[in-house]
Amino acid sequence: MHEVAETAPVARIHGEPLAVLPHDLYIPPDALEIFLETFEGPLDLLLYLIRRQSLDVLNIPMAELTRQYMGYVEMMHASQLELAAEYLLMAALLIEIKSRMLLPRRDAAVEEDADPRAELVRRLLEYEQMKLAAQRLDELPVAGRDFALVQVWLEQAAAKRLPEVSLDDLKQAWMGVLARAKANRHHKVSREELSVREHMSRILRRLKDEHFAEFAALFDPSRGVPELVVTFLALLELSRECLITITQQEPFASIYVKLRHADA
Amino acid sequence: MQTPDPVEIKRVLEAALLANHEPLSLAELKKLFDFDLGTETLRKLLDELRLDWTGRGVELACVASGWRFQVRAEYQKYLDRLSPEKPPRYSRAVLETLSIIAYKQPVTRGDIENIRGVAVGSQILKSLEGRGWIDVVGHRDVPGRPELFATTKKMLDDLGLLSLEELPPLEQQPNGDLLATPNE
Amino acid sequence: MQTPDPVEIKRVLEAALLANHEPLSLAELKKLFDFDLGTETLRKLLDELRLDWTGRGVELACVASGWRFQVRAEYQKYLDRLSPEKPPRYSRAVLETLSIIAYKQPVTRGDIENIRGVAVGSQILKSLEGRGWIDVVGHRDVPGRPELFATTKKMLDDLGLLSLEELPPLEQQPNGDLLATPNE
Repeated sequence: MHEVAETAPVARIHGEPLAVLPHDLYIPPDALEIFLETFEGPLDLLLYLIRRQSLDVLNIPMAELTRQYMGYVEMMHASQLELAAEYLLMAALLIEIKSRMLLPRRDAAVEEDADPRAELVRRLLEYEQMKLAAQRLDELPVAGRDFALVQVWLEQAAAKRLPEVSLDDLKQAWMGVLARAKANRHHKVSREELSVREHMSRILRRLKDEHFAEFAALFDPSRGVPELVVTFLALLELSRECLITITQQEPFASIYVKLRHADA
Repeated sequence: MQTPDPVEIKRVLEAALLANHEPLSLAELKKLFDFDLGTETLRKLLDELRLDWTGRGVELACVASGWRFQVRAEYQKYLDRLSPEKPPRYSRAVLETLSIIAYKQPVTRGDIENIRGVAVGSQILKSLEGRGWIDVVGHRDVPGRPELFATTKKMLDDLGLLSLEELPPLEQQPNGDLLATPNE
Repeated sequence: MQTPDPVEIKRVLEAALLANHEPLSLAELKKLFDFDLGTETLRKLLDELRLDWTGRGVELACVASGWRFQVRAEYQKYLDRLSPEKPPRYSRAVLETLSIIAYKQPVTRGDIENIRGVAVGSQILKSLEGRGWIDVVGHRDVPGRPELFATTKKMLDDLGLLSLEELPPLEQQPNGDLLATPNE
């Protein structure tokens, strides 16, 4: 899709080459996705178009704005970006306003109130105000991030009362870890994986005491099939991570599991 | 401590505030003493204590839920060398949601979506709730009885603010063509 | 801080020690500065700082693993009047370490450091071990034979869980729309 040579058309819409980019659209096609991801929605995109060209928010040239907006929407469509319904809804609204402005006005007296752009302008200004407020808010120093809090050692209280940890604390901490590790995109911890991890620890604990165990003895059939499967997966994972060795002297002989380092 | 000696009271206040991560309210600080320390005296002593600490790496600050010691921003850069990891910044989606709740509270999710012009993922609200920065303060009496969100004292504390009035004032993008701000 | 001014160095030391609950070693304290602070100078400044704090509710103490500020025993009785409703909290470092062990067990200290991107103080692992929440379940068969940590039954008990499966699952993109992702 993005394999566009220097001389090729700038984009293709429904397979047809698009020779001319929408007016004032200086975005290289490869950067389009990144560019569009920087917008928080149609209002944000409209504000960008208006502010970049110093258009008057209170007297928006609807034809021009609609044309530019539609240019972006078509580009998104052409690049098969997932186009949120909000963008299409806004396109419909812009076209509606534009067409209403083309209609002859019968009553000059209500002209002020009847400006079809009024509601859009109100929304744009309100959103812009909140967008700026969010930027100011982000500039405020945050406790724990931009400045540390003070907590000196308190002997008895620390011994008397241990810190409490909630499940949510644990989850938030883990999410913080992932965010920093930038592994968030692909990282999943499912229930199945957790129960495998739990069994891995259980088997290691047991082998630590007994040094080795018979393969079959690590399974507890009374706890049902899922438990057997999870135990088996845990053994495979332990073996893959080189934590245990699984040995069998000859076919059909007993299989033994022992800790990897017990060899030493 | 039969005869309340102001110097000794300040020592106790200082020790208590240094030992606590969370801000301590005036009511909590009074509990430190087995005699009745008047609010006026307490305020006066806290102000003195704040002055005692000027010009140091740590300052005594007054935030929404009370008083706390915190590292002065200029000294944080040294401390960052010890633990370089920092909590991540919030995305624009989260920040915009937070500011709409902060400035327009109480608001429903629908109100937020109207202003932002896009859907608001429940993840966003959950993460702000999980942090203790917003909570549900009621329900709007319309069909579906949607939850009304507001910001908490903890949010003000974490941003080092005394009240909502200390939030950055709302502004409109400067624009030469704009002679008047039509709304609000 | 090109020209190391002893007063300013002491301010930085004081701020760092006040902001850290756990003791800081001389090696850690040196990391606060971008110039080489000699051990002798550091010791001298810490001794001065200790003297500066005599006669107050909090004292600078030298314990096995380093230096820390602590509430003087005589002031404990005042603070005890406060403590009941304020349980202490683990630091982010401890919580993150615990969550990594919980979700990725069995893991070595090296694994935890790789995931967190910073060194994990042995204090952290000791405090979790001391509480009986984690233990060593084996050693990885690589040079150095590092210990493998896992969470214990006691940790599940204390958190009111029957098994690890009851931990909050993170099946969807955990941070999809929260952090650093511009759009929902």
